[in-house]
Amino acid sequence: MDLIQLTEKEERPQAPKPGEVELRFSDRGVKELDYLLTHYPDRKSAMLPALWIAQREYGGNLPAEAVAEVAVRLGRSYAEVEGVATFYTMYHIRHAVGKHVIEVCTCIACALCGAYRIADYLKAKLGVDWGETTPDGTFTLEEVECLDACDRAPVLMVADEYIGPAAEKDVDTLIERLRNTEEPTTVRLADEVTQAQLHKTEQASAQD
Amino acid sequence: MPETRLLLKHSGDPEYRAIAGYMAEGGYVGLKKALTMERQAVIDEVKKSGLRGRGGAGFPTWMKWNSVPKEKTKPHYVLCNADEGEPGTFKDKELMENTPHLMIEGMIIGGYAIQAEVGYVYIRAEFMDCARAIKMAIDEAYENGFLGKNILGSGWDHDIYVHMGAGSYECGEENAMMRSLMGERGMPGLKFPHAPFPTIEGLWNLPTLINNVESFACVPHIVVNGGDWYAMIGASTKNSRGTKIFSVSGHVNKPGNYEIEFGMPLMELLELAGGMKGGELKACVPGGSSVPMINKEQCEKAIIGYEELVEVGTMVGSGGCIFLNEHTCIVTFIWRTTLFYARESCGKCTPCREGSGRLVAALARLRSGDDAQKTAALRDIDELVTVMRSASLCGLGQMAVSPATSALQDFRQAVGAPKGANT
Amino acid sequence: MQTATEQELVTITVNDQEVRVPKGEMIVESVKRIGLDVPIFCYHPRMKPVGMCRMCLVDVGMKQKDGSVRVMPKPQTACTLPATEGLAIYTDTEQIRKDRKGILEFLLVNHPLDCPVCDRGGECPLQNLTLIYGPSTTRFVEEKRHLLKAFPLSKYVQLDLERCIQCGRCVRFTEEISGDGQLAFLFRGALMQPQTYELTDFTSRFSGNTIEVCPVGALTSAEYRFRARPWDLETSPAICTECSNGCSTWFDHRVGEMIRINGRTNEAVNEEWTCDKGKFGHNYLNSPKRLTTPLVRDGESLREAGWAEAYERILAVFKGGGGAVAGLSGGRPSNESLFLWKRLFTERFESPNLDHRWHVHLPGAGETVAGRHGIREVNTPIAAFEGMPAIFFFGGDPAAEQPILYLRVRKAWFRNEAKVIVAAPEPTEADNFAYCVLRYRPGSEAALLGGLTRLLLEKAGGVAGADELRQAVARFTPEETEVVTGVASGALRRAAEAMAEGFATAASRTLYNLPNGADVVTALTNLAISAKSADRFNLFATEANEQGALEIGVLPGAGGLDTRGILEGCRDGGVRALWLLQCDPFERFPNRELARQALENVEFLLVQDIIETESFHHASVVLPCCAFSEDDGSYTNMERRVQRVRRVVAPKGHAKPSWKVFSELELRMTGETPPFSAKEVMGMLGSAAPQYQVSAYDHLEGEGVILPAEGGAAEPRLALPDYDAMEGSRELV
Amino acid sequence: MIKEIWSDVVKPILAGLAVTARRLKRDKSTVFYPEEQREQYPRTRWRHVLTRYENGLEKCIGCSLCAGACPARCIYVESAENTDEERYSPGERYAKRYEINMLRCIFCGLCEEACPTGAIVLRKDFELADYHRDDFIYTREMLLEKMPVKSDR
Repeated sequence: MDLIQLTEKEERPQAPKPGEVELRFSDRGVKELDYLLTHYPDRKSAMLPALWIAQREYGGNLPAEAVAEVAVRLGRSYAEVEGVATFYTMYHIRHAVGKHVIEVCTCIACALCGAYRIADYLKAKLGVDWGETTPDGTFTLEEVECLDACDRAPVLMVADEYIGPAAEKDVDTLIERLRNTEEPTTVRLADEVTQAQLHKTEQASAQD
Repeated sequence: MPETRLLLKHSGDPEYRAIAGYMAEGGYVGLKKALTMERQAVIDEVKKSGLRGRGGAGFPTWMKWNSVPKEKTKPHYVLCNADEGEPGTFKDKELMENTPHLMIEGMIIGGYAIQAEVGYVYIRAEFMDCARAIKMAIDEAYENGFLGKNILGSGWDHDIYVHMGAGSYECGEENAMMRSLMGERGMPGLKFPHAPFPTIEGLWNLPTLINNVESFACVPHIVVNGGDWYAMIGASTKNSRGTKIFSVSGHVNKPGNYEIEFGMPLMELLELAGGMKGGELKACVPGGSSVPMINKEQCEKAIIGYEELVEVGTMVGSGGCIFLNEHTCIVTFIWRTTLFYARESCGKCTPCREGSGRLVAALARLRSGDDAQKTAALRDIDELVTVMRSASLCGLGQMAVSPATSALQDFRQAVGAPKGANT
Repeated sequence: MQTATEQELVTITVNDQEVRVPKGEMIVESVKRIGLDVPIFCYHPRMKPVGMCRMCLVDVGMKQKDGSVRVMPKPQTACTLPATEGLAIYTDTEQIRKDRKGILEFLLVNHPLDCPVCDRGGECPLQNLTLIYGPSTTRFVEEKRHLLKAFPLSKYVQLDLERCIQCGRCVRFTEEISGDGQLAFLFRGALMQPQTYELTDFTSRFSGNTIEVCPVGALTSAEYRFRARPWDLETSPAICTECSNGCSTWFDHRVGEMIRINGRTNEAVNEEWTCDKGKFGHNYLNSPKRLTTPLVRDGESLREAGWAEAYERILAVFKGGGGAVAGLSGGRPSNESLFLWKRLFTERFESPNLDHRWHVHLPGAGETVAGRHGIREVNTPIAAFEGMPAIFFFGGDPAAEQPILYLRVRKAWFRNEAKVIVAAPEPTEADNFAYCVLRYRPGSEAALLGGLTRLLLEKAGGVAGADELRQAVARFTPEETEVVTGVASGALRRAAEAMAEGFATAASRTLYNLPNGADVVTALTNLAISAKSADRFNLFATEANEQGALEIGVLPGAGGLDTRGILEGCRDGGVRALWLLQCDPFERFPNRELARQALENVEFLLVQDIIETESFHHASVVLPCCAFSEDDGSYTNMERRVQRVRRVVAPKGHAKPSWKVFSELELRMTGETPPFSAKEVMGMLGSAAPQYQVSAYDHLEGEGVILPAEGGAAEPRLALPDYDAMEGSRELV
Repeated sequence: MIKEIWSDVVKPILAGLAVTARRLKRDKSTVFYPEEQREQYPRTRWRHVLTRYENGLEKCIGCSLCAGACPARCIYVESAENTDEERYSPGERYAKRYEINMLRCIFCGLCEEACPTGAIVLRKDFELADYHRDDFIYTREMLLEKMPVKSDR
C-alpha cells in the first residue's frame, strides 16, 4: 500500500533532465573543450576553461542554458557549475552585459591617482551607474578591483586591453573606438582566454 | 645604490621575448645544465642560493622543492602562481610580458628537480598580454624540444599548460588556486597542520610544487651561475639573498618596476622612482596592500630585506610598494584597501566574510561620523580586527586587517580627526 | 560502522588532562572523550571537515622534549585538526572565549532575530551557542542583509537565505552524502548563499536531511512550518515503515497527532539519515480517511458496529472454513500480528490459503533462491556494504527502492572507493558514481546476466558443477550480449573485471515482477555463485515487514493457494471468504481486472486496514487497525534485523492492534488464555520460528538484532534458467 | 482586689474599646461588591487579554513562547501562516488557535514576560467564575481585544 504520492504535479520549475539540455557549442568549441580536457587528469578541472568557451559561444554572457550545457558536458551537477561560475567576477552570469564591458579599476593605487574622477566622468558620459548597461546595449560599466597595472593608474580595461593612465580624453577616444567596433569585445576576451590555454597544434586542429 | 637588473635586464628588449633572442642572451643554458645534473644537485644549488619565495610569505624555495617525495610513485605537478592580484604589485605582469622564457625555463628546471610530468601556469584572465606571451613561449619551447617528450634527450617528459583564472583575488592563495584549477570555487582548503603541505598533497591530492613567477624566473640564473654566486647578491642582509623586483606606485614621479638588491634602504628605492609627487612622504605600504603600513620615520629607517623590514613592523610581501604623500587621507586609504578585501573575500570563513564588511562599515563611520561615532568606531575596529586576525582561515582574512591596525597604530592622532577625503 | 581494525593510539592533553585517542581523530571528537564540548556549526561528524565557521577554535600547543608546551600563536579549528602525539589542547582560554564571542557576533551581524517565528527556534544551535558564548547585545548599527525569505525550494523544503550562516552543511550533504549535488554555494563573500540551479525544484530524494543538518532556520520543513514549537512536542523513538530499510526515527507528536519525523541515529541501519518518503510520507496517520471503528455491511451500506458484532460475523464465516477461506496480507503488519494471523488461519480456520506476495511470479517452495540454490536470499547487513570492494546493483533504481542502502553504497564508494556496477534499464541515481553502468534493454535481463556469468566463469573457474552452466551461457559472448542487450561489450568486460574478485549483489524482490522473473533471479544467483560470492548475495524485500512475513511463513501451506490462486478462487467461487490484512489488491495486484472480479464476486470480504482503500467499498466487514506508532510490536527489515516499535500515541477511535484482534478471535474459538501483550506474542513466535528467539523484547534495545542463519551453510547449487531474452528486446536493435 | 480587676480587666477592655471607637470615625474598608468595585493595584494580574496594534492587527505571532514559559502548562497555541488575503498579524505567522485553561492558570504572569511582542497581558478583570468546566477554556476569540474603533481594515 503506497500511501504516499510523491509524484503529485509540481508547480515549481524543474531543472532540465541531462538529456533534454540543448547543446549549442559549435564544432570548434567542442574540439577545443576536448583538447582542454586532455590537459587535466579529470573532467571537473576543465570547468573554468569550459565556462570561458561557453561565454564565447553564448555571445559574451553565461545564461542559465550555458551553465546547464557546461554541466552536461563535464558531467557535473547544474548547481555546482552555477556555483563556480558565480564565484568568479569575469563570468557574466545572472547579469547580462552589453557588447563592451568597460572595467574601471578603483583600487588603492588607482584611487590615489584619481580613478573615481575618471569613473564619474564615464558614468556621466554613458549615463549609467556601476553594473548598468546603456539602453542600446552597447556599454556596461563595471567597477573592478586591482588590475595590477598600478604604474599606469588610473587604469581601465576593455576585453584584453588595458588603457592607462587614463585621462578624460583617453576615455573619449576609447568610447568612440568601441562604438565603431562591431564585434562584441566580451566575446573577443572569452575567445582570447580560450586560445591562450591551447597549444599551437591544438589551436590549429580545432580551427579546421 | 642603483638598480641591480638581473631578471629585468632585457625587459625593454622586444627580441628577448622570442626564443631566438632569449637564447642569444644565454637562454635555456640553465635548463641544459640542469638536465645534466642530479635532481638533488639542482635542489642543493637552489638551497645554496638562499632564494626565498617571492610571492609574499618568503618561504625558502629549496625547502619546498626538497619536500616533494623523492620516491616517485604517483604523478607530480608544478604550478606557477601567476595570479598576481595584490594591489600595488605588477612585477609578475612585466616578467611574463617581457621575459616569458625566463619563467618557463625556471618552471621546467623546477619540474625536472621534482620529477613532475605536468606544469600549469595559472594566469588571471585580466592579464591577456601575459597569457599570450607565455603561450607563445610555451609553443616555442615545444618547437625547440625544451618541452614535450624526452626533453633534450634526457628521457624526461614534461608538459606545460596555461590555465586562465576568471577574476578572483583569492585564487592567488596557493590552496585556493589549486581548488580553482581543479574546477571548484576558489576557496582555500585546509592547511598545515590540518592537512599536509601541497608538496605532499596538492593538485588532485598529488605532490605539487607551487612557486611564484618571480621565484621561477630566478632559477635559471641560479643554475647557470651557481647558488653561491646568487647568494652574494644582497649579502649585507640577515637572510635575504638576490634581487627583488619592487613595483613602485602611488604618489611618485616614475612609477614602475625596480629590481634592487636586498639591503637597499627604502628611501633609495623612492629616489629611484623619481621621488615624491605632490607633497612630502607621509606613509608607505612597502609590500603590497596586505602588509602593514609604515610612517615616514619608519620609512627612513627601513632597509629592504625580509628580516630587516619586520624590524620596522612591516614585510617584504610581494613587493608592491605604494608611497603616499602628505595630502593623503589615511582613513580613506585604509577604507579603500579594506573595501578591496571585503569585495574579494571568498566567503568561506565567518570572520573574513562578515568581518571584512563590518570593518568597511566601521571605517566608513570613522571617515564621516561625528566625534562620538568615531570613538565608537575606533573601539569596534579594535575588537573586530583581533577576532579577524586570530580566527580567519587563510591569509586574506588575517592580512585584511593589517592596513587598518598598522595605520591606526601610527596615525591614531590623525585618524581621530581625519581631513576631508581627497581622492 | 568501522571495521574493527587496530588503531594506533596517541596521547594528547586537553586542558592539561591526558587522554589517549586514535591517531588522526579530529580534536573536536577527542575532547568529547573527557566530557568537554567544543561549539560547532559547520562540522558534521559524517561529512568531511572544512573549518568554515571558525566556531570550534581551540588553542593548540606541542609538547616539547623538555616537557614544556609551545603554544601556537594563533588558535586552530578543532574540527579539522587531527590528533598527533604530544598535542596540547586548551579549549577555554581568554583568547578563545573572545574569539568565540567575536565569531558569534559576526554570525549574528546578518542573521535576523526572528527566533520567535522561526521554526528552528528552541532547537537552534545558533540560539543555544549564543546563549552560552555570545554577546548579549550588538554593536553594529548597519542594516542587515536582505535576501530571499521563506522561499519554497521544493514541496518539502523552504529556504530562508537571511537566516543562513553559510556553514555549507546542506551543500556538503548533497555533494558527499546524497550525491545529487543539487545545492551549491552561489556568489562569494558576504553574498555567498546556498541555492539550487536557478532556484529550480529541489528534487533530491534525501532533501529532508538538509533541514536537519542546517544549524539555523535557513532550511525548514514546509510540512512542519508553523505547526508547533519544539517545546510543544513530545518525541518518541520509532521505526519508519515506509520501506524495507527500517530506519530509526524520532516520532514527534502533539496531543496524539503526528507532527514530524526526524532521523534517529542507528549506526547499523540509517546512520542518521532518512529519505523524503520516510520523513514526509507519514501524513496518512492524521488523515481524515483513517478507519476508527469496526463497520459491518447492512445491504448496500456499511454501518458502525461494535467489535463483538464484527467478531460474530467474522467467525460465522471463517470458523472451520478450511480451504474455502483465504487471507492476503501486505508487508506492513508487525511480526506479532503476522504470526498470530498465520496461526489463526492454519490452526483455527484450518485454511492453507495464505499469502503476502503480490508479484507476477510467486515462486513455490522449491523455486525460491533458498529452494533452488541452497543459499539464503539475504546475507549482507546494510552496514557491511560499506566495506565491500565491489557491489552489483541489478534491476531497478536503488535510490528509489532501497534509499538507505543506496546511501550506504554511495558511502562505500565515497570513503572506500568501492566499485559499484549498476545494471538497470533506465538511468538511475547511482549512475553518477558507478564504476560501470550496464544499460540494457528491458526484457534482456537474463541474457545480460548470461553474458556476465560467461565472463566470470572464464575467470574464476573451479566452481563445482559449472560445466552445464558454462554450456548454457557459452553463446553469450560479450559481442553477442551487446547485440541482444544493447550493453557495450567493453562495459561488460569492465564490469566482469571488477566483479571477478567477488562482489555483493543488491537486487530486490521486485525482479519477480518481470515476465521472466524467476529465470532472472536464478540467473542472478548463478552469477553470484560463479564468482564465489553466494555469501554476499542479496535479494531484498521492499516492504517494511515483507522479510518478516517470509520468515514467519505467511505463505501458502501444503496444497494452499497463492495470491493469484486466491483471487481466482474468489472470482470463480472456490473461495467464499477473503481476509485482506493491510493490503489493497486494486493497488497491489498486477492484474487489476482480476482483482476487481475477485472482490466483487467473493461472498464475504473482510478488510482490515488503517485507512479507507479502494477495497474498502467492497467489504462485508471492516476492521480498523493501528499504525506503527499506535501499537507495540516489532518489524523485520530487509537485512533481517528485528526492531521494536512502541505505542507512542493512542489508537484512533476504537481501533485495536491487529494481534489483539486475532487473539480475541482465538479466545472466542478455543477458550484458551490469549496473549495479553505483544511481548508475549514475541515469546510465542520465538518457539514457533526459532530464529526469532534472539529477538525477545529485552534484546531489542538500541540497534535491534539480526536474525541468525538457519541451519549450516549448504554448498550453493547452480541451476539452469532460460537465458533467452524476452521477445522483442532483440528487435529493438 | 478591685483595683486589680480594674487594672487587669476593665481598663484593658476599655482601652480596646477606645481603639474601636476611634476607628468608628473612619470610612469603612469593605465595599458593596458587586455594586461597588474597588480600584485595583497597578500591578494586579488577572484575566489575560490578547492585544492588538492600533491598526487592528493582532500582536500575537503564535510563537508559543508563553506556552513554553507557563509553569502550569495551561496555554495551547497552534499557529498558521498569514497570507496577503487573510492577514491577522504583521509578520508571517499568527495564532490560529490560542487557548488558556483558566482552571489551571496560576496568574503568575510569566507568559506576559515571555511574550516577545507584548501580545498577551494580564489585566484586572478578576470575575472569572463560571458554571461549567468547559467554559474555563478561554479561546482566542474570547481573549482578543476588541477591534479599535478607528481601524485601517
